[in-house]
This record gives sequence, structure tokens and C-alpha cells, in this order.
Amino acid sequence: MTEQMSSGIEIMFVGMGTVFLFLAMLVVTINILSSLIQRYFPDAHLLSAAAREVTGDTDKSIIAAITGAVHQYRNKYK
Amino acid sequence: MTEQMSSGIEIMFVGMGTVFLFLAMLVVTINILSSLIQRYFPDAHLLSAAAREVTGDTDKSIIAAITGAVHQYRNKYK
Amino acid sequence: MTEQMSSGIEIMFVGMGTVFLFLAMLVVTINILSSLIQRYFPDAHLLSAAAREVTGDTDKSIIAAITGAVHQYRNKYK
Amino acid sequence: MENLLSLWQSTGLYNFTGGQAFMMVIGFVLLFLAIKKGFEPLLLLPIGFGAILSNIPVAGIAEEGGILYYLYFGIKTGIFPLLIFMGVGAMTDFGPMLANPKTLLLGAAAQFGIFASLLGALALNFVPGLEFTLKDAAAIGIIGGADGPTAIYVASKLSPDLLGAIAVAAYSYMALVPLIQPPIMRALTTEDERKIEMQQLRRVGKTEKIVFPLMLLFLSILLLPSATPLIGMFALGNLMNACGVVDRLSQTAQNELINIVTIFLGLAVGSKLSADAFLQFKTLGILALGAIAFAIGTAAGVIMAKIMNKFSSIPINPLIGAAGVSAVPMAARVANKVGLESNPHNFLLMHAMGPNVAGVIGSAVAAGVLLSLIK
Amino acid sequence: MENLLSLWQSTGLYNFTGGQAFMMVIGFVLLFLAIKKGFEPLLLLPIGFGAILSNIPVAGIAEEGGILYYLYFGIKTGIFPLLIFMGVGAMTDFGPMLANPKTLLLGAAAQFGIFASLLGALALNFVPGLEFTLKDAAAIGIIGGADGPTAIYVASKLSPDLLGAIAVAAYSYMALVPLIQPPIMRALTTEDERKIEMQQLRRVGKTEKIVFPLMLLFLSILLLPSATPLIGMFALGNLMNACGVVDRLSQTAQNELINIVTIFLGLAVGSKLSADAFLQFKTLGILALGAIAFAIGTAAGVIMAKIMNKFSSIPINPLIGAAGVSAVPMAARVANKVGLESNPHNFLLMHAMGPNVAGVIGSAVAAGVLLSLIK
Amino acid sequence: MENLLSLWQSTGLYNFTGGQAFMMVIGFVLLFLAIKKGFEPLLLLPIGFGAILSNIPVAGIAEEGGILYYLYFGIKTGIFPLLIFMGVGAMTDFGPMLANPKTLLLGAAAQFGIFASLLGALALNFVPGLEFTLKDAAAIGIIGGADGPTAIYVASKLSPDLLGAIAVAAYSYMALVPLIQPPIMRALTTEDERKIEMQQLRRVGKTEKIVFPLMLLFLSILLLPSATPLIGMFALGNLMNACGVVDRLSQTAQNELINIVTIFLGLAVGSKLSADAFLQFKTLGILALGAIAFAIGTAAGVIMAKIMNKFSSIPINPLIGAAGVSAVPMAARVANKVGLESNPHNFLLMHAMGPNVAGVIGSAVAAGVLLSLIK
Ligand code: NA
Ligand code: NA
Ligand code: NA
Repeated sequence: MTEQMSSGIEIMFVGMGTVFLFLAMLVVTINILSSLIQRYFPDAHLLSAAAREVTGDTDKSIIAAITGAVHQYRNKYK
Repeated sequence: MTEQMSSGIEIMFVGMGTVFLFLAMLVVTINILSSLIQRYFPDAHLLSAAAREVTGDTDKSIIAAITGAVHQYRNKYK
Repeated sequence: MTEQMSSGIEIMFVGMGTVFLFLAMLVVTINILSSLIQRYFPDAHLLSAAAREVTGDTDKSIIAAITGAVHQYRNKYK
Repeated sequence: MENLLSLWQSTGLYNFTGGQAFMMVIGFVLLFLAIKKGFEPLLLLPIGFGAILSNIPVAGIAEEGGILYYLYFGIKTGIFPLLIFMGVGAMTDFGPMLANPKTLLLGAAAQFGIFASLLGALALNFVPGLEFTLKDAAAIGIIGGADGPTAIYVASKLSPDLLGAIAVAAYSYMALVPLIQPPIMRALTTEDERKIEMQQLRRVGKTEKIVFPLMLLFLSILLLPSATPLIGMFALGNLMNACGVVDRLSQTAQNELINIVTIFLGLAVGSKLSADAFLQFKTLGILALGAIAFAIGTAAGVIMAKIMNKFSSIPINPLIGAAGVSAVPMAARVANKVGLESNPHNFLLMHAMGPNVAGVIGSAVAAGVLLSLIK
Repeated sequence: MENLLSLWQSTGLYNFTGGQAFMMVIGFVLLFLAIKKGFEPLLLLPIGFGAILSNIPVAGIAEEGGILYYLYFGIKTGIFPLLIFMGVGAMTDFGPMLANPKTLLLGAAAQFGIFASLLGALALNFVPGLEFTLKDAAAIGIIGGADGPTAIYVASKLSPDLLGAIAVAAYSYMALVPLIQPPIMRALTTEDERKIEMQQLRRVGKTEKIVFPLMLLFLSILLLPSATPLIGMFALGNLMNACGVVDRLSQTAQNELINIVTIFLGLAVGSKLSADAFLQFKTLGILALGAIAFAIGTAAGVIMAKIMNKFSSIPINPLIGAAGVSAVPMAARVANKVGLESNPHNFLLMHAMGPNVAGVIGSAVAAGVLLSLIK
Repeated sequence: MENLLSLWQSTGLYNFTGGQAFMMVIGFVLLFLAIKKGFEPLLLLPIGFGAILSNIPVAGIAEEGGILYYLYFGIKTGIFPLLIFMGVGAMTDFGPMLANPKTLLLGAAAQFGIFASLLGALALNFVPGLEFTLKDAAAIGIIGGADGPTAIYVASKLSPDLLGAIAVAAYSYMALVPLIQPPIMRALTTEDERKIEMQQLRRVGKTEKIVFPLMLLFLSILLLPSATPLIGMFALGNLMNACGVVDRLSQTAQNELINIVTIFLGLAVGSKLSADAFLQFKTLGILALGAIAFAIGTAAGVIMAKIMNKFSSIPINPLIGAAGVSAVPMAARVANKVGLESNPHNFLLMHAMGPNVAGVIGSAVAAGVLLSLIK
């Protein structure tokens, strides 16, 4: 096997190792940070999501109508 | 007549000749390709155009209304 | 007092003087030009503004409705 | 005290030269024409403003280190006019031309204005005090192409010193098309000819519109490679629009990108309106030749239409020949308007759009010839 | 094995210096201020991010071959701040100022902050370990102009090493205007003065709005050419908007173009936040002087308004003097808010917009003076 | 006469070389694939057009003085691919990935295609007539990253001569993902595995989405600074979008700015499709290796998902492993489609988006390794 080939193989191992190490560390960090954030800085947004889903209906139907109209307009005339 | 003038006249003839040659060849090529395309690759779009013109009315009136409104809005607030 | 300091003080006087001179001349020029323009080139736009304010109501309410709708749409979907 | 003196010595009042003052007046005139008269404001407003900025004493805005100096690179390298041409290509609909390809010949004939004024510029060398090289003459002639980016592209390659005057002349005369053309059109046609109604154009399909820009580019590659930067970028824009699969690129090319480049191009053209280059007897010659070029181009287009009418079974209204100078879409609108005067039911607009866009191609071809023959 | 070692030796962990780590913390703080505190996020977010990117060991993103190195050319040549100024000009409505031109003097007075902090910077030279040249002092003083692009433009010309700190200080204090100004405004005015209601402003016509930017440019050409790059681009933007015939250019200037340039400018400014330049005793001096500049400018504006009130028959609420520092439109809003506290029916917003935009002109003039006197 | 001859000698017909003609055919094929087959038209259309323009004889559009020559600076300096990466970052929603971070490992596994084809390129050196340096091999391998800007960035740094072929291969195979992947996915999974339904993903809050890009950048700074230009610009775009306070910058980054840069980048990549560089035996090798890279990457992703399924209590459908190659969002859609064939109620799209965007990060990391080890 040529020298080039062997350095290619080494690059493969080092490379895949780094990729896995990097993404695995990202998994760990995400898990830690997500639980910290969900515990200590919960998004008001998400907490009230359920509530909004009930009351939001009127808004949504108006918006849906307008959205449809505007989309038709834009597809036609853009 | 100066030498410059005579080369100017030559450029005029060569130039207008090239312009006419070029655009005349474009006329020929367009004619050939248009008839080839119309025969062998007709646009479904154009074939069904007549049909659509009949059924498109409802769509168009909705779109016209919205278009008008959006235009008013944009002219005023842009 | 250092030489630097004294040139700093001079810059301050020259600078504030220039700023005031410049903006004061701007005040004078604006006053002159504004009165010239208002006398000799009055904006048709402004003359008829009062009139439009009376007749514009219907337009405005339509536009207000559409504006509201489009804003809702844009805030939601942008 | 010293500071006060040095501040006074750095005022514009202290440093003004007569030439700079005069060029600023030119700049203000351009702004006035753009804003109050509606003369091609998209270009003449930034050009006029650039003229003012570049003639400010001391500030050096058009000299090394100044913003106009850097913006000028976009013209020197040809990037700005070519990007504008791409955007114009994306805005152009070749449908009417493809529906009636014969009208391309009208766009060819109208380029005669280019070569006639090239000759005119050379002839002016007999006037003492005027000296135009062949390059200058070609750059002046291209004004007759009635196409801004083409004129700027050619002038920047052949005669950058005249660029300012040439661009100003080109855009001014394009704005004056509704004044220049109608008398010539009326003089060369009879009332009956102006009344000629033309057959309705067939609808052109999407495939033809996609194939056309490629065919145009291909022909230009075979016959006239020197025109391919212009025609290539134009064809690219047109293809992006016609193909329908890269709408977001096409929209950007014909809106934000062309707007940004227009501001920069206008300012950079204005930076070439310096007293040294502009306040010369030459400039009057350029303005006169530009007007002649437009007039001759218009006449050539109309006459060509009359000739074609002799040999064609399908009638052609000779008024649409005038649209062959390009000046899109102004010249086509003029043809329509003059036609309506003679026959209120005769809408020539779409028929005139054919020669109109053909005129753009024609000037790009003429530009290619000039760039390839004159070095 | 060798590869593994060389990979380890190329990690950030292996190569970090304390200074780089500290500068990254600064970058994160700026991001935090931008995102969580809403401190001028359009600028401080890209600046903070640029600070992080440029301090990454090994990567060399701000060194030759890195993207931030190339983006910095836009600042070095002045192109980026001037394009932003053009966009700001296009967004500015001079109507309120033209309706009450006297308020321009409030915009003049508030520039005292600039020169006071220039003196302050020179005075700090008596503190051992601090050394500011006259150029440095002028660049620091311009923070008191409360105008981002002007500060960046001047700092890039006079003192590029301090550019990062100066830009950060300028934008931070602009965001802090609602905290810095009210106590000073209250301290210098009586309850009765704060209650003063002002006469409704007349409507200003289109012609006046078109003429104004040209007049402004003309005055600047005559008196202070060194301010014309800034005032010229500002006037161009304003004219494009006011004239109504180049709306597509004006829209692009105040939207896509300014957005693109803002991203690039922010990153490039951030690239000047290197440990070498920032982690110095000097930076603390700059931050302190910046705060002083804002405070003195505010005070000068308020006091000027009180003086004018003595001589004017038409009442002026001294609170609007504080808006003269510029920081558009934050300072005008602050004047409005403090006014409402004393008199809930007293809407000062439009009256404060006059001195507010006058402050922009005032700082550009001050910048011109500094650039012309200090070389 | 001389002019006529010199015009003839300047025609394309007179000057054409066989190689140029062949490269134009390649350009037309790319246009055909883009327009008629819908192969990544946003990139392949400008690339194909650039290939035609740069192979026009005489015109020299890709040589010094031509527009493509200047546009290529945007690639040489890395600015264009990095700005596109910023725009892509602004368009990317990391929500699905943050809801199920384990799927990041699928994005890691699929990068095996990169290194396998790197080895493959080196192995091809045993074929007489083929000679790939380590740099070439790495640049070829990155095709397996299935990410356009990353491939262009790496190729421009390591092997600019192969840039054209590599970019064409990368975008073509990304368009071919719906053909390449399904057979491999079916071969490696059982019907039961393909039927696995996955748990609904939790909603991810705004704070997590803001913190993620910063965390990603931070990790990259610590471990792999050579990947920070790519990951940094990607994180900047993502942060601008997620934070919600700089919407106008985020919108511009994902619309006008990315569109402008896409046109320029495509043309500039096309300018590297010259006969000299492309018409070599090497190019066939590159195309073959690219296909292998995609296939191996797909297989590695699926196998990794099967392995994870063994150790995880929460079921993972192995089909989503194929999305780990990136090719956003095509690969995720393919996973969804193949899943629906086995179980019409099984919507895998959102679950596949996790590995899909993880694949983008994975390739940027792999690019960083290659850039740091190979010099
Ligand atoms: Na023409
Ligand atoms: Na100010
Ligand atoms: Na990938």
C-alpha cells in the first residue's frame, strides 16, 4: 500500500472519529441545555400554546381567508 | 477623403451588413424553430387556454377584488 | 497646559462655531426658500388636502380594513 | 487662529473653480430634468447627483479614496452595465417579436443611426478644434443604439473620457423620444399608411420563449463573439424569466439587483462628468451627433417598414419601424400614439414591441461589431 | 497518530489565548444585549458575532484570506457607512424640521458633547498609562454625535484601531438613551417648563421636501466640503425618497441594500474587536467619555432650548432639546415620554423629530470639521 | 475588405476548438437538466450558463477583463459560499433536531460517504492515467457531504481546478437523491422496520433555538476552528432568524442576498468548466466517486439507525437515517415517501428533518477536518 493510501486511511479514521465525537458532544450538550432551559427558562410561548389554541379560532379563520386570497393574488400576478 | 474617413465608411458597411445578416438569420431560425416547436412540442398551456378562459371567471372576479384592495393598500402605505 | 490641549480647545471653538454657523445658515435659507416656495410654487397637494379629508372617508375605511387584514397576515406568516 | 484660517482655506467657496461650478449646474439641470420633467429619472437622478458630488472641490469624492472612485470599478470592469442588461433581459417579453419575426429587420434598419453618426463624428474632424479618434467616433455612434447599458459598456471600453457625455446624451435623447420621433414619422408616411391596421398576433408558447434566448446566444457565439458579453447576460436574464423554474432569481435580477446596480452605475457615470472632460467643444458635437443618430435611426426604421410593405402580403404599419431604435418601451408607445391619431381604433403597441426589443438586440450586435473592429 | 496530534494542535482548546477568550465573552455580552435587552440589535448582533468570529484561534477569519478581512474593505473605503447613511437619508422625513426650522439650533447645541469629550480624551492624557493622540480624541468625541454611520466613518479615517470600541460605545449608548437622558432632562427643567405645549406644526409641501436635501448639500459644498461625502449620500437618499419619481431605488436603498450593508458592516466592525486593540486601559476611557459625551450633549440641547425660549415668542418645550443629540428616533421618543409624565396631553414626538434629524446633520457637520482640521 | 476579413477571423465559427464546443454541449445539458428535469435549477441553470459563456472563443468572458473573471473572486475568497451558507442557516429550523437530538448521530454516520470516496479517489491512482493528489481526493470526497456551498468552499481551497466538476457532481447527485436513495434504503431494511412509527416530537421553545446556534459555534471553536468559517456563518444566519429581533436582516439574508449571490456563484462555478480542466479522464472518476459517496453515505445512515434501534427503547425508523446525508430537504422527503409506501399513515418528514439538518453540520465538520489535516 502506498504512503498516500495509508495517510488516506488515517484521515478516514481521524475524520469519522471527529465527526462522531463532535456530533455526540452536541447531543450531550443539547440534552443538558434543553433540560436546563425547560426547567429554568421555560418559554411563556409554549406554556400558553394550549390556551391560545382554543381561543385563536376566530383569528385563524379570518387570517386563513385573507391568506388564501393573497396567495391567489401573488401566484397569479407575481 | 482621409484614411480615417474611409475606414469609417468601411465600418459602416461591414457593421450594417453584420447587423442585417445577424437579424435576418435570427428571423430564419425563429421561423424554423417556431414551426418545429409548434408541431412537435406544442404547449399544453396554449391548447387549453380557450377552455380556461371560459371557466376562469369566478376566480378572476375574486382575484380582481383582492388585487384592487391590495393595490390600494400598497399605493397608500408603501 | 500642553500644546495638544490648547489645539483641542481651539478645535472645540472652531468646531462648535462651524456647527452653529452651518445650522443657523440652514435656518435662514429654509425660511427664505420655504416662503418663496409657499408663495410661488404652492403644492396643489396641500391646497386640496382639506377637500380630500372630507371625501376620503370611504376609501380610508376600506383601506383600513385591508391594512388590518394584511398586517395580521404578515405578522403571522412572514 | 491657524485652525480658523485652515478651515476657511478648506471651504468650497475658497477652492471653487469655474469649471466645477459649471459642472454642478449641469448636475442640477439633470436633476431638474429627472424630477420635474420625468426624463429617465432612474438613471438621470443618480447621474446628476454623481456629477455634483464629483465636482465638489477638496472633497475628492471621485478621486482615490472616495466612494465614487470605487464605484467606478463596476463600470471599468463592465460588471454594472452587464448586470443591468441581465435585469433588462429578465423584464423583456419576446412574445410579440416571436409572433412576427419579420419585424426584427426593422430593429436592424434602425441601427443605421449608429453608423451614420459614427461617420458624422469623423466628419466633424474637419471642423477646426474638434478631434475625434475612431474609438471616440464609435463610442459616440452607439448613442444611436438608444440603449443605456450598451452605450455605457461600449463607451467604457473604447472612450472612457467621453463616457459621461455619452451616457447623458443617450438617456436624455431616450427621454426625448416622444418629441424627436413623431415629426420624422409623420414626414415619412402618408395618412393612409399610418391608418394601416395589423393582424392580431398569435400567442407564443412557453417553449418558444425558452428556446429563443439560447438560440440568440448561439447565433451570437457563432457569428460575433465580441457581442456575447452583452447578449449573453441579456439572454441569461431572459432565460431565467422564461423558464419559470428560477423565479426567485429572476425576480431579484429585475428588482433589487438592478435597483442597487442602477444607483451605483448612475453615481459612477456621474463621476465622469468632470469639467476637464465635459467642458469641451467636443461635448456639443456629441450632443448634436446623438440627436442626429436618433433621427436617422427613426427614419431608417420607418423607411425599412415601407420597403417591407412593398414585398409583404401581410400589411405592416410603417410607424412601428420607428420603434426599431429600441428606447424600450418609450418608442413603442410613441408608435402607438401616433397611430391612434390617424386611426383611433388602431392599437399598434404590441406590434411595435417586436421591433422595439429587436432594436435592443440590433444595438448589441452593432456594439459587438464596433468592439471587434476597433482596437 | 501524527494526524491525530496535528488535529489536537489545531483545536481551539490548544490554541486559545486569554485575550481571545475574553473578547469572545465581550461578543457574547453584545449578543445578549442585542437579543435579550433589545440594544440596537440590527447592529450589535452582527458586531457581537463578528467579535466572536474574529477571535477564533487558528481560523484566521479576520486575517488575509478570511471573509471578515475582505468585508473590512467596505469600511476602509468608507463605502459601507456611506451606503447606510444613504439609506437612513431615504428613511428620514424632514417635514417636522422644515415646519419649525428654529429647532435646527437645538441639533447644533447638542453637538457640544462631541467637542467636550474630545477635550476630555486629551485631558485623560494626564492619567499615567493613557495616551490619546488628537486623532484618537476626535474619533472618541464623535461618539457624542449619537450617530452610528458617522462615528464609524470618522473612526475609520482617523483612528481605525479604536473603531471597534468606538462603534460599540456609540451603539450601546444610543440604546441606553432612555436611561441616560431622562434624569438629565428632569434636573435641568422645571415642572412648568416640561408642561409647555407647542403649537401644531404646519404641513410641509413636497416641493420644500425636494429642495431641502439639495440646499443642505449646497451649503455643505460651500462651507465644509469635508462633510460632503456624508451629507451628500444622506441628501441623495433623502432626495430619492422625496422626489417620488425613483421610488424603486428609494425602496431598495432603505430596505435590501441597507440590510445587506448592515450585516457586512456589523461583521466588519466586529472584526476590529481584537484583544490587542480592545483589552487596553484606553477602552475604559472610551466608554467613560462616550457616556459623558451623551450626557453633555443632552444637557447642551436642553439648555439651548431654554435660552431660545427666553428670546422666542412661540413657546418651546425644553425637553425637545435633548432630542438634538440625534439617536433617531429614540431620543425623540424619550422627549415625548418625559413630556407625557408632566402633562398627559402633551405629545412632543413630532416637535422632537425636528431637532432629532437636525442632530444627524449637526454630527455630520462636526465630523466634517474634525476630518478637515485633523490630519 | 481587411475589416471584413478581420471580422470573419473574429467569428466564433473561425475560432472554435473542439473542446470549447464540447463544453458548450455540457452547458446545454445542464440547462436542460435544470429547466426540463428540475435538477436543482437555482444552481444548475447559472452554472450551465456560465459554462457556455466561459467557453465562447475570442470573447474571453472568463479571462481577465471579463465579468466571470471578476465574479470568480467571490469564490476564491470564500465569500460567496459562506454568504449562501448564512442564508441557508437563516432558512433552517433546528426544531425537529432539538426535539430528538439522538438523530444527530445519523447525520454523523452518513458522512462516511465523504471519507470512503476520498479513499476511492486515492485507490483510482492505481488506474493508469489517473492521478489524484490527496487534496484532489479530499475535494472529491466532499461531494459525499451532499451540500453545495460546503463542497464549493472546500474545493475552492483544496483543488480549484476540479471545482467545476465537483460542483456539478454535487448538485446533480443532490437532484438525483430520489433515484439514488430508495433502492439502497429498501435493500437494507425489512418491511417491518420501514413500518416503524415514531413518537410525536415535542415543541421546541424559542430560547432553545436561540441558544443552539451559539452552542454549535462554541463547540466548533473549541474542537475544530478550521470548520468555523462555515459553521460560523451558518450559525449567524440561524441566530438572526431564531432570535426574532433582526427580522429584516434575516429576511434579506434568506431572500435577496442569497439570490444575488446564487446567480454570481453559479456563473463563477460555470467559469471553471473549461475544456482543459473538465475534458479529462479525471472527470469520469469524479462523477463515479460522487455517486458512490452518495450511496455509501445513505447506507451508513440507514445502518447507523438500525444499530441505534438495537440500543434505544424509543423506536427509530431506519429510513430516516438516509436523510443524514443532508441534501436538505430532498433526502427528508425521500425518507417520508419510502415510509408511506410501507405504511400510509406513517409521516416521517419531521423526524427525518433532524438527521437532515444534522447532515449539514456533519459535512461542515468533515470539511473542517479535511481543511485542517490537508495542506
Ligand atoms: Na437599438
Ligand atoms: Na448628532
Ligand atoms: Na452532509
